[in-house]
Amino acid sequence: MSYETSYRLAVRDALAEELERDSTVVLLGEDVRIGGVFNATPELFDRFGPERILDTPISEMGFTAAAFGAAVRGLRPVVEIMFGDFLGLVLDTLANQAAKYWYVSNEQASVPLTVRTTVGAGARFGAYHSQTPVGWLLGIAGLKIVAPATPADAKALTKAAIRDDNPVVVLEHKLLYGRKGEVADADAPVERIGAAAVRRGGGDVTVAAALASLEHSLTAAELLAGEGIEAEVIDLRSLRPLDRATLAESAAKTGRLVVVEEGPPTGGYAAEVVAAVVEAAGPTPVRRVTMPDLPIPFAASLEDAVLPGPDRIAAAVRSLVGEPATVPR
Amino acid sequence: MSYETSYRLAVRDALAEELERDSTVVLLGEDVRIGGVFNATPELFDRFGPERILDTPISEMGFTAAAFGAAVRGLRPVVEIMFGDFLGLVLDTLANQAAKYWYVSNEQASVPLTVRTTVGAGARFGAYHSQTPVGWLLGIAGLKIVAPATPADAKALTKAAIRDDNPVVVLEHKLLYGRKGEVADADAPVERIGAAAVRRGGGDVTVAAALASLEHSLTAAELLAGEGIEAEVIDLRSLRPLDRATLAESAAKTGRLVVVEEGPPTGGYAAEVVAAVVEAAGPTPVRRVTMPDLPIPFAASLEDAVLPGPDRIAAAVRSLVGEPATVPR
Amino acid sequence: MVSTASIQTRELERLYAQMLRIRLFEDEAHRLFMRNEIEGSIHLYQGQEAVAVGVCSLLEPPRDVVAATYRGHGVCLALGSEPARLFGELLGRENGLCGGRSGSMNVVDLEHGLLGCFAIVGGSLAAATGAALASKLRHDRGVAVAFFGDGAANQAYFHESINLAAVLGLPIVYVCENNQYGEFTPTAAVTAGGSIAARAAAYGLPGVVVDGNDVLAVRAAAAEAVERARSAGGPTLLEAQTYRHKGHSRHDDPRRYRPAGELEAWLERDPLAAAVARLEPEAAERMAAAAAREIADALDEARAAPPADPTRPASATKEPS
Amino acid sequence: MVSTASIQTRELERLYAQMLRIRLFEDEAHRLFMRNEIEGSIHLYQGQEAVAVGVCSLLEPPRDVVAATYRGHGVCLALGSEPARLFGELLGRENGLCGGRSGSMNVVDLEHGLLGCFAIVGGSLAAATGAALASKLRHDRGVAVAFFGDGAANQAYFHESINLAAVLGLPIVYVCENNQYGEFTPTAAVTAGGSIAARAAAYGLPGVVVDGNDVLAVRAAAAEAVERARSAGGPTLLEAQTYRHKGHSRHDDPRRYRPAGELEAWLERDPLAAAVARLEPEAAERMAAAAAREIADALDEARAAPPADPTRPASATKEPS
Ligand SMILES: Cc1ncc(C[n+]2csc(CCOP(=O)(O)OP(=O)(O)O)c2C)c(N)n1
Ligand SMILES: Cc1ncc(C[n+]2csc(CCOP(=O)(O)OP(=O)(O)O)c2C)c(N)n1
Ligand SMILES: [Mg+2]
Ligand SMILES: [Mg+2]
Repeated sequence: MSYETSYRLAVRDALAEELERDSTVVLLGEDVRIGGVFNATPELFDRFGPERILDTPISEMGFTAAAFGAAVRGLRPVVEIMFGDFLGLVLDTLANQAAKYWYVSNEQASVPLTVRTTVGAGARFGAYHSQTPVGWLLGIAGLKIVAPATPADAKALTKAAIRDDNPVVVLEHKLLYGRKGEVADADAPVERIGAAAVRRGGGDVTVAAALASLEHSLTAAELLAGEGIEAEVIDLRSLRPLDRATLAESAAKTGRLVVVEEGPPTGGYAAEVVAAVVEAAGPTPVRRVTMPDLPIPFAASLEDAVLPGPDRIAAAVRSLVGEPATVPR
Repeated sequence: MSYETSYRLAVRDALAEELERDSTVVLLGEDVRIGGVFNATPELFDRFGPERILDTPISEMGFTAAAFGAAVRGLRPVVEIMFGDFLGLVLDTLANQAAKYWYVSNEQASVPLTVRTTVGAGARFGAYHSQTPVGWLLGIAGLKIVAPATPADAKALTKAAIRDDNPVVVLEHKLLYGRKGEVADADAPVERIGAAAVRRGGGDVTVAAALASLEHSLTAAELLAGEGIEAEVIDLRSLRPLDRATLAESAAKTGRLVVVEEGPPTGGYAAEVVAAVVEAAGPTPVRRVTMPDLPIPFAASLEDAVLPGPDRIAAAVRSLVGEPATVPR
Repeated sequence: MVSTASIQTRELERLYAQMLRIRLFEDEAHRLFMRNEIEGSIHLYQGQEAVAVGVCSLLEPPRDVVAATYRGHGVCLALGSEPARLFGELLGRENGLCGGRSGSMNVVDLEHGLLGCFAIVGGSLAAATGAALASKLRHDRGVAVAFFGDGAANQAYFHESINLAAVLGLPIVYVCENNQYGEFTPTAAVTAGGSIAARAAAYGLPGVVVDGNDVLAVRAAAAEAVERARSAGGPTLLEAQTYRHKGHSRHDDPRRYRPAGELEAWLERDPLAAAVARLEPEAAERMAAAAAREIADALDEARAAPPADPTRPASATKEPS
Repeated sequence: MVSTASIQTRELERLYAQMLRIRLFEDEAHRLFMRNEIEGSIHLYQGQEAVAVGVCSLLEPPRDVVAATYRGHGVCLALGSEPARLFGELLGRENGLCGGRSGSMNVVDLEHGLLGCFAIVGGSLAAATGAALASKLRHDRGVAVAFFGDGAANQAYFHESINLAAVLGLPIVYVCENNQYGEFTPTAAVTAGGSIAARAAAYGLPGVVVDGNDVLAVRAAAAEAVERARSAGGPTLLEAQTYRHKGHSRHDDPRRYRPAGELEAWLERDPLAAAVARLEPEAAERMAAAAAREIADALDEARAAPPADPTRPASATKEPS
C-alpha cells in the first residue's frame, strides 16, 4: 500500500500517476522535459511525450495565462514555475483570471489549474531564489494553496491539487527534495484539500508550521519535552483554506499558540493563523516566529541568522509558557 | 495654513508641490497628461511639460520597472497604476527589485519610487476594477504602503511618499475622490510615514480601519454611542509599517479590537493588525469585518451585500461587547 | 440556380443584420448608461462592428472560441449571445449572461464560444492562446480567436502569448481592433515601429492589415487566417483599422483628445453605411425594423428580470456536491 | 609617430587582458564552487568574454551604466570592479561588493557603473531602460546598456522595455548575449521567428547581429550603437552570437542536452584564442602572468576577509538618521 521514496520523486510519481490516469493532464514549464532544474520531473517526457510534457519559453506570464485558458477549455494543466520568487509574474493570472472565473462566469466553468513551484531559504540562493511568498496569495478568493512537508504529502497534495477543480498552488520546499519517506500507492484515495495534521500531541502549547518549518518545530518540541513542556505540533498542509477547526481545537486545549513561518514578519500565513485562531478560540497568548523584515541574504553567516530554526521556536514557546494560558474551555 | 479642496485635487496639489520643489520628481502613467481617468492629475502637464509628465504605453510592468531603474539613478518617479487591480503586473518589480535594492546592494542606493493607484469597491466596476489588494504587498520587506482616508491625508501622505527614500505604494480610494476637506498649505512640514491617527476617542472597543472603511467605522461609532458603547476609531493611515504602538495602546485601554477591511476575509491588513495587537497587547477578543471570500460582484444588489458597511461593523462591536474584555493593564 | 452575386448579397445581408443589431444594442446601452440605469462603466463598440461581425461570422462555436476585450458587446452578439441576457448582465439582473456577477466588462458565454471579455488589457491574447493549446492537444480542430486593442500590442501578454503560439504552432488568430486610441492616447504616441501587423514578422508569422470598416474585407482576411489555423498552419496576426465613434468609456468627452474633423472623416466610412449602400433599400428597411424590434424586446425582457440574487449561496470554488 | 596598426594592437592587447582576467576569474570561481567554498549557485561566463569586454570597453562609468544578468561576473570585471571584492561577494565575505548580501547572482557596483546583475530573467532590460530614462531627463549624456540572454527575448520585460525606450527615444543599447541556450533548452526551440536581432524591426529600431566571439567586431558594433544612443539617436538592439563553455549553473552536465561536437566546434572559436593569435607571444605571456597573479592575489585577499557580519544592524529601508 505504500513504498519509500524521496520528496522529489514523490512529486514526480504524483504527476506520472495523474498523467497516466487522465489524458487531459499536461505539464508545462521551463526545462521540464529534461526533468526541471530540481530534477522533480525526470523521465516523464520519455513516458508521455511532447503533447503532454511541454517545454516553454521563459514566459511565466504567458504560459501560465495560457494554462488558465486551456483549463477552461478542458485541460488540467500543471504549470511549473521554477522558483516561487517568480510568482509575482503570474499573480495577475492567478488572482484576476484563474481564481475569479468560476464565480464571475456564474459557474459556467471552473479552472482546474495546478501551479507547482519551489520555495524556501537555506540553500544560499540569495534574495531572488529563496522566498516563500505565501502572502502574495493568501487573500485571493478562489485560490487554494498547499504546502507539503513530507514525501507522503508531496505525493498526496500534488494529486489532490491536480484533481481539484480549482486553481491550486503547490509549494515545494527546495531543502526537502532529498527527504525520504513512505508514500501511498497509485490506488490510494485522493483527499480533498483543506486538512491540517497533528504531527505530535501535547497539552502545553500549539505550534503550527508548514514546509521546512515543520521539521524545525518538531525538533524544538523534542528540546522542550526535555524541559517538561509538551508542544502539540500542527502541520498546516493547506494554507488556503486553513483548517480552522483543527487549529482552534488544539489552541482551545493548550491555550497557547506559536506559529512558525519561514517568511517575513508581517502579512504571511502566521498572521492569518493567529487571527483565525483568536477569532475562533477566543483570546489566546500568541507568538510568531518568522524571519526579520529583510530580504533573504546570500552569505551563510547572514542567512543562518535570519532562518527561524528550532532554537528560536523553543525560545518563543518558553516565553509564552511563562505567561498565563487562556483557560481551557 | 490650510485651504479646502477635494481628495482628488489634494492628490494633484501634492504632486504639483513636489514637482515644483524638486526637479527630479517625474510622473509617469497611462493618460496622465490629460489628467488620468480619475482626473487626479489635471493641469500638471500644462504646468510641467513633457519631460516631467509622461504618458506611457499600456505597459505597467515595463514602465514601473523602468521607474525603479530611474529611481536608482537619481530620479524620484511617481508612477500611476490606473487601478490597484493591476498591481499584480508590477509585483515582480515592487517585491523583487525596488524593495530589495537598498539592502541587497549593501546600501549603495535606495529606491525613492512612489506608486499611486486607485482602489476600492462600491462603484459597480466589477471584479477587476474594485479590489484593494493590500495582501499582495503586506509581506514585502522594504516596501511602505499608505492609505489616505481624508483629503488632508491624500495630500500629506502623497507628499510623505514622494519624500521617502524608499518605494511607497499610495492607495487612493475611488469613492473618496469627491470628498472635501481642509488640507495643509505647501509649506507645512512633511511627516515621516508610519503614524496612525485616533479619529474618535472611546473606552469600550478599538475599531481600526483605513480608506473608505474609516467613514463606515465612524458612522458605526455614532450608532453605537446611541446605545452607550463608546468606540475608539483608529485610522491606520500607514499599512506598512503599522503603527503598532498606537494600536496596542488603544487595545490595551479598551480590551477589545475590531478591524474593518474592504477586502477578502483572509490575508489582508485585518489579519496583520489582529496579530500585531495580540502580540503586543496580549490576548484580546477580536473580530474582523471584511468582505466574504468571493470576487467582488458587479450588480448593485450583489455588491452592496458584500461591502463591510456601518451595520456590520456595529454588529461586530455589539457581539464583542457581549464577551468579557481583557483586563486593562 | 443561384448566382454568385446573389450569394454574396445574401451574405452581406446577414453580416449587415448582425452589425445593425450591435449598433442598436450599443445605442440603447449608451442611453441606459447616460440615465444611470446601467451603473459602473461601459465601453461601446459603435464604429467597430465590422471587425467582430466579419471575424465571428466564420467561426463554429463552441468548438471555436473567442476571447474579447471589455469592449466586448459586439463580439458577444456576433457570436450569438442573446441580447436580452446581455442587457440583463449590464443591468445586473439574474437573467444576465453571468447572473449580474460580471457586468459589461467581463462577460462569459461559453455556450456561444465566448471564453470571456477580458478587463485586464492583454488578457484576451493569453486566454485565447490557452484555448488554442487545448484545441491542439485535444485534436478537436477548434480555432481560437483573440480580439485585442491597439493599446494591448504594447503589453506583456501580447509578446509572450504570440511567441508561445508561434513556437507551438497553435490554431489561433490574433485580431487587433486598432481604433486609433488607447483611452485618450493616440496609438502612434505609444506604439513603436508604427505598425502592429508588422510585429508579426518578429515571430515569423503572417501579419495582415485590413480595412476594419469593410465587413467583407474583414471576413475575407479572417477566412484565410482561420483556414490557416484550422489546417495546422499556425497563428496569424490580423490588424483591422477602425475607429470608435463614442468616448473610451463612462463620461469622457472625446473632443478633449481628438483632432477636429477626425471623427467626421471616420463617420463617412461608417461600416454600416458602407454595407447598406450595397443592399436593396427594402431589404435594409426590413432588417432595420426587425433589429429594432429585437433590441427593444430584449431590453423589455431584461428589465422585467429580477435583480441579481444576493441570497443565492455562492462560492469562489467549485466543490463536489 | 605611432602607426594605426600599433594602435589597434595596443587596443587588442587591452581587450585581451580584460578577457583573460575574466577567464581566469571564472576558472577559479568554478574550482571554488566545485569544492563548496562557494555555496549556492553560480553562472559562469567562459566563452562569452568578448561580449562583455567589447561593449564595456566603450563605456564611461559611472555616467554610463550597465544592467547585467545573474551570469554577470564578466560584465562586472569588464566595468572595473575589483576581483577581490567580487570573490568576496561570491564567498559571502564582508569585503564583498555587496557585503555578502547579494552573492554571485545579484551584484551591484554603482561606483563602476553596474546598476546590478538581475536574477529575474528580463529584469536587466527594464532596469537599464529606467537608467536611460534618468539620463535623458537629467540631460547627463549618459548611455545605458542592458545585457540579456537569448532566453530573455521571450519575456515580458523585453517587449515592454524596448517599446518604451523606442517611443521615448532613450539612450540605450540592448545587448543580447545569445549563447544558444536558456538553461537546458536550445534557443531555437522556444524563440519564434529565428532571430532576436530581427525583432528590433517590430519597434522600428536597428537590429544588428555580431560575432560575439570576436572582441573587435563586438566593439565596433557597440561603438556605433553607443554613439547613436549618446547623440540622441535612440536605442539599438545588438545580438552577439556566442556560446557558454560550461553548464548553465551549479552541477548540470551539459552533455545531457548538447549535441555531440557542438562544444568542440565552439571551442575552436574561443574568443581568447582568436585574440591571442593576433598578439605577440611575449606580450601574451606577460599578460597571462599578470592576470594570473592578479586573480590569485584577489582570491587571497577575499579569503582573508571576515565573513559577512550578521550583527551589523540592517534595515530594508533607508531612513534619515
Ligand atoms: C493592464 C491594464 N492596464 C490598464 C487598463 C485600463 N485600460 C482599460 S482600456 C484601456 C485602453 C486600451 O486601449 P486599446 O487596447 O487600444 O483598446 P480600446 O479600448 O481602444 O478598444 C486602458 C488603458 C486595463 N484595463 N488593464
Ligand atoms: C523570470 C525568470 N524565469 C526563470 C528563471 C530561471 N532561469 C535562470 S537563468 C534561465 C535561463 C536564461 O537563459 P538566457 O536568457 O538565454 O541566459 P543565459 O543563462 O543563457 O545566459 C532561467 C530560465 C529566472 N531566473 N527568472
Ligand atoms: Mg484602441
Ligand atoms: Mg542563453
